[in-house]
Amino acid sequence: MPTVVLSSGSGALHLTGGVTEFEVEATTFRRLVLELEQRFPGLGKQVEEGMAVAIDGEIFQDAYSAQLRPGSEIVLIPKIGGG
Amino acid sequence: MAKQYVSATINGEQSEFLCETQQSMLDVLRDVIGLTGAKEGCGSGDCGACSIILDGRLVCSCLMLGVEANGTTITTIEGIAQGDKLHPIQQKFLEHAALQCGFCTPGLIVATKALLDENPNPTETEARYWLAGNLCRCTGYDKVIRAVMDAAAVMRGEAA
Amino acid sequence: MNYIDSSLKVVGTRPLRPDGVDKVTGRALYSADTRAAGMLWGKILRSPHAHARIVKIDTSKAEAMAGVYAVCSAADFPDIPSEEAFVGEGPMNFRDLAQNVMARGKVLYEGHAVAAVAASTPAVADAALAAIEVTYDVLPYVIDVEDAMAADAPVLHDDMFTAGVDPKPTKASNIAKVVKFKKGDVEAGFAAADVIIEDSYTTQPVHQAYIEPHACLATCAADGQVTIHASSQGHFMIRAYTAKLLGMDMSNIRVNPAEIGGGFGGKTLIYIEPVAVKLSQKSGRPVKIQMSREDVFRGTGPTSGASVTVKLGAKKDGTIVAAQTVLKFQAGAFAGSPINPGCMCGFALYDIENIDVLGYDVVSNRPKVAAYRAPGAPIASFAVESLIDDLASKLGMDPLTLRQKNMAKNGTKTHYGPTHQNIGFEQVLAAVQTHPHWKSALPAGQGRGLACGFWFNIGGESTATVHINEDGSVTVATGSPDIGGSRASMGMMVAEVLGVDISMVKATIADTASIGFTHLTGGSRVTFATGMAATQAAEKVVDELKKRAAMIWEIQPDAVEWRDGKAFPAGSNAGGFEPLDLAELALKAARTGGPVNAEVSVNAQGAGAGFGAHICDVSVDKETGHVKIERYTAIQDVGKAIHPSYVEGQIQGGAAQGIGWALSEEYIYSNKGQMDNPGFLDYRCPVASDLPMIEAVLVEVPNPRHPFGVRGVGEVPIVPPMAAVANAIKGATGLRMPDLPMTPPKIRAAFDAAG
Amino acid sequence: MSNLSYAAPTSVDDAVKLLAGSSGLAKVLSGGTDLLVQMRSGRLKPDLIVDTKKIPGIIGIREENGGFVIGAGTAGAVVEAHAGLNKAWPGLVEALDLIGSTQVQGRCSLAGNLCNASPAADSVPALFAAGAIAVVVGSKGKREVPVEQIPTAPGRTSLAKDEFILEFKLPVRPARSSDAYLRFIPRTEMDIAVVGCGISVTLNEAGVCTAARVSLGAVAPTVLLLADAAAILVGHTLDADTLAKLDAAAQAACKPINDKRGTIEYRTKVAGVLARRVAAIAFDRAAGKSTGKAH
Repeated sequence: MPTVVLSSGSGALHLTGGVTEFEVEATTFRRLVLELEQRFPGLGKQVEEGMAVAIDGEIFQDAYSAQLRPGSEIVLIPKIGGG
Repeated sequence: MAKQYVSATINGEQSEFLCETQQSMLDVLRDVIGLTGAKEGCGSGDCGACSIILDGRLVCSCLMLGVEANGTTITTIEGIAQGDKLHPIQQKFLEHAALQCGFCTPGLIVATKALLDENPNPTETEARYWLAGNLCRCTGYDKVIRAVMDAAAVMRGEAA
Repeated sequence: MNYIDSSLKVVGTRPLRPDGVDKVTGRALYSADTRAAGMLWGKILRSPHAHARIVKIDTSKAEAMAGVYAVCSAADFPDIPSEEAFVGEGPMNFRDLAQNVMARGKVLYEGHAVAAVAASTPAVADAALAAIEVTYDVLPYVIDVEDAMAADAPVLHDDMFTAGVDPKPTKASNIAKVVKFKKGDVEAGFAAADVIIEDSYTTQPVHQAYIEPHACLATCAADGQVTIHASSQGHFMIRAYTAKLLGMDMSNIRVNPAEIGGGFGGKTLIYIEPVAVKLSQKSGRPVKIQMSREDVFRGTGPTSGASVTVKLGAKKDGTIVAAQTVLKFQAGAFAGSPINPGCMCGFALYDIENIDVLGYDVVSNRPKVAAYRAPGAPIASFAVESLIDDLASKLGMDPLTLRQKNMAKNGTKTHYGPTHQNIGFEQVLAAVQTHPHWKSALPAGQGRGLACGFWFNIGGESTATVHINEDGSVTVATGSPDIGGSRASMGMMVAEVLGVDISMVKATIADTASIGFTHLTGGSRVTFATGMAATQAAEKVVDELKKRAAMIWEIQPDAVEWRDGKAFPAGSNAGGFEPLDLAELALKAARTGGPVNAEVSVNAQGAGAGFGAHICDVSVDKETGHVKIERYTAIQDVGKAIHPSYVEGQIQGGAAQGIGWALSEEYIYSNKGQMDNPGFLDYRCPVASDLPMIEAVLVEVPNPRHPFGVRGVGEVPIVPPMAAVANAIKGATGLRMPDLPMTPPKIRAAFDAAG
Repeated sequence: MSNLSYAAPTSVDDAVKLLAGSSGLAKVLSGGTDLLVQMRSGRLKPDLIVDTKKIPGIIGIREENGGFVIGAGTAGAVVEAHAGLNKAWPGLVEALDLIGSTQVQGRCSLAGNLCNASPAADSVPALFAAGAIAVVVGSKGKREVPVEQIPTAPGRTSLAKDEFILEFKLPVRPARSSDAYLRFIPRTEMDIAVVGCGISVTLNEAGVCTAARVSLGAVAPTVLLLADAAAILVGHTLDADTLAKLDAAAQAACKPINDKRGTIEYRTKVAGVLARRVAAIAFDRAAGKSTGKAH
């Protein structure tokens, strides 16, 4: 199962009751979002609309197409722009 | 206030136009004559984007009234190339990638033309001080100065 | 397909840019360079007050003036509800954007737009603005970030309650948000440290200071369809925001991308377009709005100023075991400073076990901040890289060695979560070590500084089309405005894939009605993301060309090979046909199935992070405090340089802007809360004589997620300069200058204080 | 709406009549590099602009009775290119070379720089140090006025409404005389002086100063001519003691303000620094030891 880490600076810790790391059964990002929403209401929506995700160190602004592997490190972080 | 009649030689052609007294030469070039190569970056003589050559001298067209142009000879960026043949300065700016956004480029090229007309063999320091009135925010001036020095060498017949 | 290890013929060379001749002859059309028949001149009235309630706006006298065709104020625009979105280059609330474009109820900074007119000439428009009577109830104001955080500070928004604190506050404040990042146990880390060092820093807001002021020309037709000609970092952004702010359908707005005269992040927002459209709707005439330089300084940009503290703990051997920072960022009048990336970037360069970061997003009576190259990172890195230099002194270590000992590598887990992959920081520092500048003896009286920087880089949505024209020449169109030579890099990638000379390929920018959605030119994403779309479109074209050749030869498409711009039979079994080039295939295109084109849209992911290191030598005039940059070298991992000249140019330009940030650029306020230096005379960008040549060294550690290995390059180079210059000043004088800009009066005062 | 009139008279009489007859605000235009900025910003709303550049003699440089006469409207760049002035008055030339950009120097004039009456004008301390005389013309005829009597306050001059400057006279230069000008700015170019200093000296054969004029800009409401500081130089070579006294005298004369360009403390200190540096350059030049540019 991939491990999901909620970045301490994600601004979403209130949705998980402060839990920052958990395992989620999912092989696609879309499934992951649904699982997150079910487990922590509001988190799935926040991930979809306001957060980026780093999968094994690579940052995705939108990760629907990303495949998750068992043992993948999935970090939910604030979105990033640029100049 | 009636508009003022002005007659000047602009890029080798006799031009006649009417302008309001308070219009700057930059306003006249851009809005009356339609030569939009000179740019307004500040309107106060601090950026050089509106540079033109007036009777052989480099000036900011934003610091000159249109009516003052009467009887003068003016070169703008549009008058630097010979037809479709680029001036060596223009060619070197391209070759050295001395422009990124390109907005300050017309002013820099006109200023460089005035520099090399007066001093065909400037040192890097002389070129930097001469061009200090032309702000460029993209390039850090490195490639601009290289283009200027290379163009000078070409114009002196020293390089390809 | 991946070309990273292929032998390349076009990519990596330095051809002339396709838009170059227009730009050196003055023909290129920027936003203010177009006009329309019957055009009116729009002008915007701006608040003289830093903070005031708008009691009344009386436009009757202006409306009655001859030559005035329309007047508008907030009452003419929809009252947009609060709606958070991450659009453009950062978090955005559409209500804030609307109120920034036209003040509603209150003005929140000097320069805030309150009304606008459209008139027959600029002079009439000026007179009309002067005839608008605005009654203000002037309120107390606050400019500085620390002052704005004080309990008794004047509050800008009475519905702003600090987010990110538990429990949710009940009292409104200027602190929009608190963010925290933690890794490990920072207390334990400091307890285990042999050396602890701490300092406080301030930075001032600096403006992107693109030389082209914002301008646009809006035309509203009788059927409600709107055309906007404007320069920006994203014409789709203009369309989306204008539609939102005016309550229009996007399909009724078409935005033509003018050439853009610089942006650096500052043109990722709108300021004037909805106003021009509204004036055009009301007058029935095309309306052009051109900002003055003063308007640009007072009403747009800049990036945040900040107050920062940093604390580091290290072992005697130089291992940094604990790092802590508090960052207070000015957001300007509306929430949304780049506090998140600020919190993430400073320590992202180092492998540190215990990290604690606390950030504040704080509003005050200044213009709303906009993105500026690597938003937030330069502020954090100025503080962190200054303190690391002091730590090296304290440990008696070489500053490069200390950084190498602690540098982030592949597999380093960052304090914000992800683990670094495919990064090239190690290679960058190795390049510093072997560079002649670093190895050279320091001339007498000079100081040398080293500092490093990091930026994530981004990908995102891009569209590109590749057309094989009837004569076999090639056109590539994208939705990305060309801010610094991207037409050249798009054309080069397409030429490489097609196997043709770059002279055969011309790149253009298509308007919002003519190509698929494309996100902003910003965050150094165009060569990466739009380049990916262009590469894939070219590959689709190659596939199609092979099919056409197969049809002509009556063989299977997989029996056709494409190389050097020609179709060949793949081996002798395929048949003995003469190769067909692009011109021959184009000539037969009608008979083989019609025009050969491809359009590809991507949402590119996996933008590789960038790292850079800058070396700076300075001399300091101890009597006047004047600093001269004697030598400057900027080394950066760029992944793969498509057109090295323009990659170098990004690095040189970013370094120059950073030097300005370090030494001379700042917003100066009067005692009335008004900006005292809204022009290039006293807002001091570096001029040509202030700088030496800036040597850009390209390190190429390919990004495996891009077909050519590209990483974004435009953000990183503004991150290191402030600390590089500060560290060089320290080397030359022994003085640590913690407050930007490091102006001559500050340096002279520091000398005097040091005795 | 603006009702701005423009005239380019071709004689002094016509220009004076236009100025005298104007019912509103009349401004003399020579280079325009200050005037146009002030008009654009709305700080100045003239009703009449009298462009003096067509008046015979107002542009150009001539030698007269061993001294130089510079037309009031002569562009800075023309002065900078004049070999004779470079030799006799290098400080004045370098002061003009520091005004704004190359572009601005293509237009700006000594008269404009003086009559704009900014305490920070670069050419003005050099003109004061040179002891230049302004030839003022007006309805009552011609009068010769020492330049230090022209500016009276920021933006104000002693000229009457119908007066303008036709030309400047620079005195005959005794042997072993020279001058220098330095200003301090945060960048290397394009800034307004934080402090400016002009010094003109004459030395005897032993290198002892026999005459001096010292002037400071941007440290008081008008450019200052420092009699005390000049007196310190006269009778001395530039030894350490004299330099220290000069530094102190320059600092003592300062009555600056805090503004966006500098603080009181900083301006005062730098005034002393510049006075020492400028004196050293002027002495070297007067002694024939150096002819190069000071910046």
